[in-house]
Amino acid sequence: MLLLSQGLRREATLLLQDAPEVVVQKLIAGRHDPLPAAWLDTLRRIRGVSSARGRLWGYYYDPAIKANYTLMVAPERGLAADEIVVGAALARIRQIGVGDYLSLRAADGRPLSLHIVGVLDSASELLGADLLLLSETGFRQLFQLPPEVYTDAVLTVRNPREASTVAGKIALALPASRPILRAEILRTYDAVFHWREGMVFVALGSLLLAFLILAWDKAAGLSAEEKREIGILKAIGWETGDILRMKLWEGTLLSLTAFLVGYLLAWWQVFHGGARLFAPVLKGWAVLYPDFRLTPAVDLQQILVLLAVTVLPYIVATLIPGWRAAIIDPDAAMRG
Amino acid sequence: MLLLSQGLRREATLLLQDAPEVVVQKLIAGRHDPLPAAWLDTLRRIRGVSSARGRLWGYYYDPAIKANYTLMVAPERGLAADEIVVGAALARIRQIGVGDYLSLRAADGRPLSLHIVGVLDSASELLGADLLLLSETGFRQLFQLPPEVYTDAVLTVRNPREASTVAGKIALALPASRPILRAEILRTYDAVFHWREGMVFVALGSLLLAFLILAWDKAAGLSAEEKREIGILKAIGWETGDILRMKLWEGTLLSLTAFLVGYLLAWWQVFHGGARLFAPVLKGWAVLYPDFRLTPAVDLQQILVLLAVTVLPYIVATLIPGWRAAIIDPDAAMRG
Amino acid sequence: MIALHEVSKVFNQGQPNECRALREVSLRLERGGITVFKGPSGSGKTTLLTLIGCLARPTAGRITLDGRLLSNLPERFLTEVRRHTFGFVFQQFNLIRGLTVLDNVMLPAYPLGKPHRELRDGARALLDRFGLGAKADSRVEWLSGGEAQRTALARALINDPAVLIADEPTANLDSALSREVLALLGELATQGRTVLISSHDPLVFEAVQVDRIIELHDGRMVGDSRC
Amino acid sequence: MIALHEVSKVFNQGQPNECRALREVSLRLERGGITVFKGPSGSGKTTLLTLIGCLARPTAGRITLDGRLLSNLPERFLTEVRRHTFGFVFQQFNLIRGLTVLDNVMLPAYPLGKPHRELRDGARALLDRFGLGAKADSRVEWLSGGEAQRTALARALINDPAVLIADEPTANLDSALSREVLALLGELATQGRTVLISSHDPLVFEAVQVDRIIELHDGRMVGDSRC
Ligand SMILES: Nc1ncnc2c1ncn2[C@@H]1O[C@H](COP(=O)(O)OP(=O)(O)OP(=O)(O)O)[C@@H](O)[C@H]1O
Ligand SMILES: Nc1ncnc2c1ncn2[C@@H]1O[C@H](COP(=O)(O)OP(=O)(O)OP(=O)(O)O)[C@@H](O)[C@H]1O
Ligand SMILES: [Mg+2]
Ligand SMILES: [Mg+2]
Repeated sequence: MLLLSQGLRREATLLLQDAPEVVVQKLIAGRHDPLPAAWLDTLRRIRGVSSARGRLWGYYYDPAIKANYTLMVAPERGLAADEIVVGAALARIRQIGVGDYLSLRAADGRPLSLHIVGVLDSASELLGADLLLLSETGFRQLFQLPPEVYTDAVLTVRNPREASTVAGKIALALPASRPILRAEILRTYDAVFHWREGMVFVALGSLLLAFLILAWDKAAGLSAEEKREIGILKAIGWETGDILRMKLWEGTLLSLTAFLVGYLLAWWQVFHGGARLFAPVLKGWAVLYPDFRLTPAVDLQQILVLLAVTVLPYIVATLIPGWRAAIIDPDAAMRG
Repeated sequence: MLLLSQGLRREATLLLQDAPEVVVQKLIAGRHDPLPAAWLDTLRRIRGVSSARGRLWGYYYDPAIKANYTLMVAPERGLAADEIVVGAALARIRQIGVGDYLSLRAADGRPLSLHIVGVLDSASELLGADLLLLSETGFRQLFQLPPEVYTDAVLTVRNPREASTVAGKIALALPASRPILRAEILRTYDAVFHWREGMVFVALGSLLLAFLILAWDKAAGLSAEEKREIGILKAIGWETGDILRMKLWEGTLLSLTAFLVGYLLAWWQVFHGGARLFAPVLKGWAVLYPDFRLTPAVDLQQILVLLAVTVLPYIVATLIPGWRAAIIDPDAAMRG
Repeated sequence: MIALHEVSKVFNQGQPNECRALREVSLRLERGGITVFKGPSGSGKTTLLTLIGCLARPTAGRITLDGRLLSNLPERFLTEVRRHTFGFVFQQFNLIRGLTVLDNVMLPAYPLGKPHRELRDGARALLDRFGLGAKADSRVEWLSGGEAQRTALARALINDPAVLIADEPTANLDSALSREVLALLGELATQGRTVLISSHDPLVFEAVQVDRIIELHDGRMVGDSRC
Repeated sequence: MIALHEVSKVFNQGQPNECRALREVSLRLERGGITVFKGPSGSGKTTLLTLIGCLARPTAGRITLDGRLLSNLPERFLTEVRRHTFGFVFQQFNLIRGLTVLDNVMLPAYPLGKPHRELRDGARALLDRFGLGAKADSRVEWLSGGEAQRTALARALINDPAVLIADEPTANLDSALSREVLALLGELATQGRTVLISSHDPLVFEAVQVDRIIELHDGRMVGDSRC
């Protein structure tokens, strides 16, 4: 769970860095709807907007591997109508590479054969793994999208600090639109990719909370027995420092072991078990966008962060009461 | 958290009872899109389908109370174009009743004045609270929806057991469609209402897990001191039953207190604090569909269920090791 | 009344640190009178008393109480016997920390469901008798060694047991208090109760109240003299 | 060497259950020799020994060690003094459960960082001396009363302290073992170490090795005789 979330969070932050200042979606009955090209002109005419560009992106469900691809039109790559660039994980799972053809089923049921002209860097991040870049023509062909609509529009704003004013003007000019500011993008997970992270985040939060409660409980409940032991140790000449050192070792050993076991389990679970444990829960949106098999990505920094949030508090939690007990009079501790 | 989820879960179950056997949505680029009326004919022609009906429903964001209404067309109520029926909570918060007018802003920006001809039963459930029923004409006017599209289609199937076969046929006949079986509806939270519950469910699961870990830890870690005490009690003539009775009282008192405190906190939190604690997390989709203030609904059954899932395991968790310790030889326990 | 037939107790049987604490001890203890078990440290006095008091089961041999075989009675009945027949004073006292002296003394009587006031008065009377009246509401971890020992004695007597088993009941008491305790035990014995004590205190096994002295050595009975 | 000046100890001061365990005790203890504290149960022997051993601080009065005032030294220095000057045998032994006899004996020496092998050999030698060689690897909760007491003695001696403080070190020992322990203590005293013991055992304070007997009663010093 932690692993999963950790990866996705990093993605989101990266994503945000080069996110556009304002994204405009069209809503119909509260739902995201293709945005007519005419809107782009309306948007460009709004004072403060320096440019407006329509974007095309969506999801394609591949029954062969029971997974969803994220499709994006990448005009800057200058792809021909039947050319595509695929993510590393996608290439690996479908066992295809540059030069091969990938056959997708268009929205009218006809097969569409696409020529792979590139594979995205394998070091590219989790979310890039299931990416499929294609040309605008290809996208419209695949999804039978009329030429005058876009998925959404991205605006650049002359003065970034006026973005929210601009958003207000847009909402006024186009009542059916929903302008999303860059700051809101991270919170609207639906905006560019899955909103999966939100869920993971809550779960992560609960787990962390639970973990803290556990550590606190362990710590606060320094039993009478332990207190007595500390008193005895002090009485036979141990220093507060010696006792703390012992507790530290104890705590470190215990939590490191627990951490390693947990990490390995999680790793196995997420990457090899395909998150089978959480499957029933994930099913909810798996029907919409079936989950992708995540690529194993063990990186040192992530481990360090995980260590910091799990092992450290535990150690501190064991130390504090030990210290509290160690500084009291040996006599009091022994009798208490 | 528990409270929130508990309410929503019940809703979902109720909802499922009279859910249609198959719901068909149109997907475009992996996203829900209005469904053309022509599809209904196609659907009706599929063997095994006994009827197909287009549904219209969606969300309306009311800036006045910063909340989302769920709008549904209810043909069976025979409402006129400017007549609506509203949920109890909605009526209370907007301080309107039968005979009043509710003014909504249509998708083209013009205000639309609607006459309230009914208020849904206040005893109706959480999800009904933000409901707004209206006529088809009203709906199309409000959202500027062309007359030949629907939100989705509901089918009745001649033989419910063949629903999945029918779904297969639909996918074949309409490649851009997504048929959803009744069994899948609970899992696709997005289908009829919010998918919020999924999230809550995961969080609830984590919390429950954490709670179990805690209880288990408390239980397994029956300290040496406690074991010794039980041994002494046995040695001075207490029966296993006496010891268990004492432990039971102890456990019951402890967990009941914890439960009451927790419940009151949760109640206050969800209903009066407007779930402020979870606000940052909920924000994610609050931008899409801002959260509705939940109506305080303290019902006995819910409390009992909550009691069962929290207090009972705790008590059992304290009893088992106590029992294990109580049945061993007093001598062994006293020395160990 | 209590009879031991070739009773042995082996700890950690089969392991390298196996310890034969008792070796084929046979013994008949009559109703009434004070019997003292003496012997060097580690000779098995405590072990023998725990076996008699139904706190542990022998590895081999039979123990009968009034003709009833105890050694293979189910745990439920043993509790029954412990509660109604025996009062036990442990060598390390085994008071329950965190409770007051009074609560500790009343503890064995709680499951019997006597009226609380009556119980408390009984306990206070016992404590007064041992000179602990002033300490009744202190927590037991604050007691001095001798005070704890007397508290343990009072606890063993609260249920008015037919057999009092006291493991070195005077180890932490000064001579004056030891004599007082012995006098009290003698009184109990004359009331028909059976008193079994272990001791290495000459003051105890030279006391006039003592009826019988059994000597243990290395788990074996090596002496049995009546005074 | 150790001097007490009008030392008092009051427990639970100001509360209804206030207990004056020591009242203005003044005392000079010279280096070397065996000093026995005697007195009835609850007279304050243990309290006095804990104060001398720096395990607790007096409520009033001053305690000096070799002229250095101990009573208001910060905790850090007290630990230092405890470690290097005193060896303590507790009335209730205070062994650490779950560890073996050997580990318990070696415990006070761990923070000194001596080589482990040397330490273990020293501990084994001490245990052998007390007749506990066979029990070295048993867990302490399995020990008989006398065995535990001897283990506590061995633990107090492992760091070869200048002052040995033993609270009723023979309470759970039979006469033969008591005499042995006394002989050992006498040996230590002749080596120039100071031995302070509390006892109510006539065998102890009538022993030839004892140099001085101090009598306590109700927290007051009531007698001080040199033999
Ligand atoms: N649970 C146990 N596991 C292993 N050995 C044990 C256990 N209990 C007692 N022993 C051993 O059995 C022997 C007899 O113990 P016991 O306590 O009966 O001696 P004792 O006669 O009471 O001695 P003391 O006078 O020192 O109290 C001792 O050597 C002790 O170490
Ligand atoms: N922490 C404490 N809180 C309250 N009272 C205490 C505390 N410690 C000791 N006392 C009391 O102080 C008095 C003296 O206790 P101390 O242990 O010094 O007696 P002692 O002379 O060692 O007696 P004994 O021979 O029975 O061991 C006792 O009445 C005891 O109850
Ligand atoms: Mg014994
Ligand atoms: Mg004492």
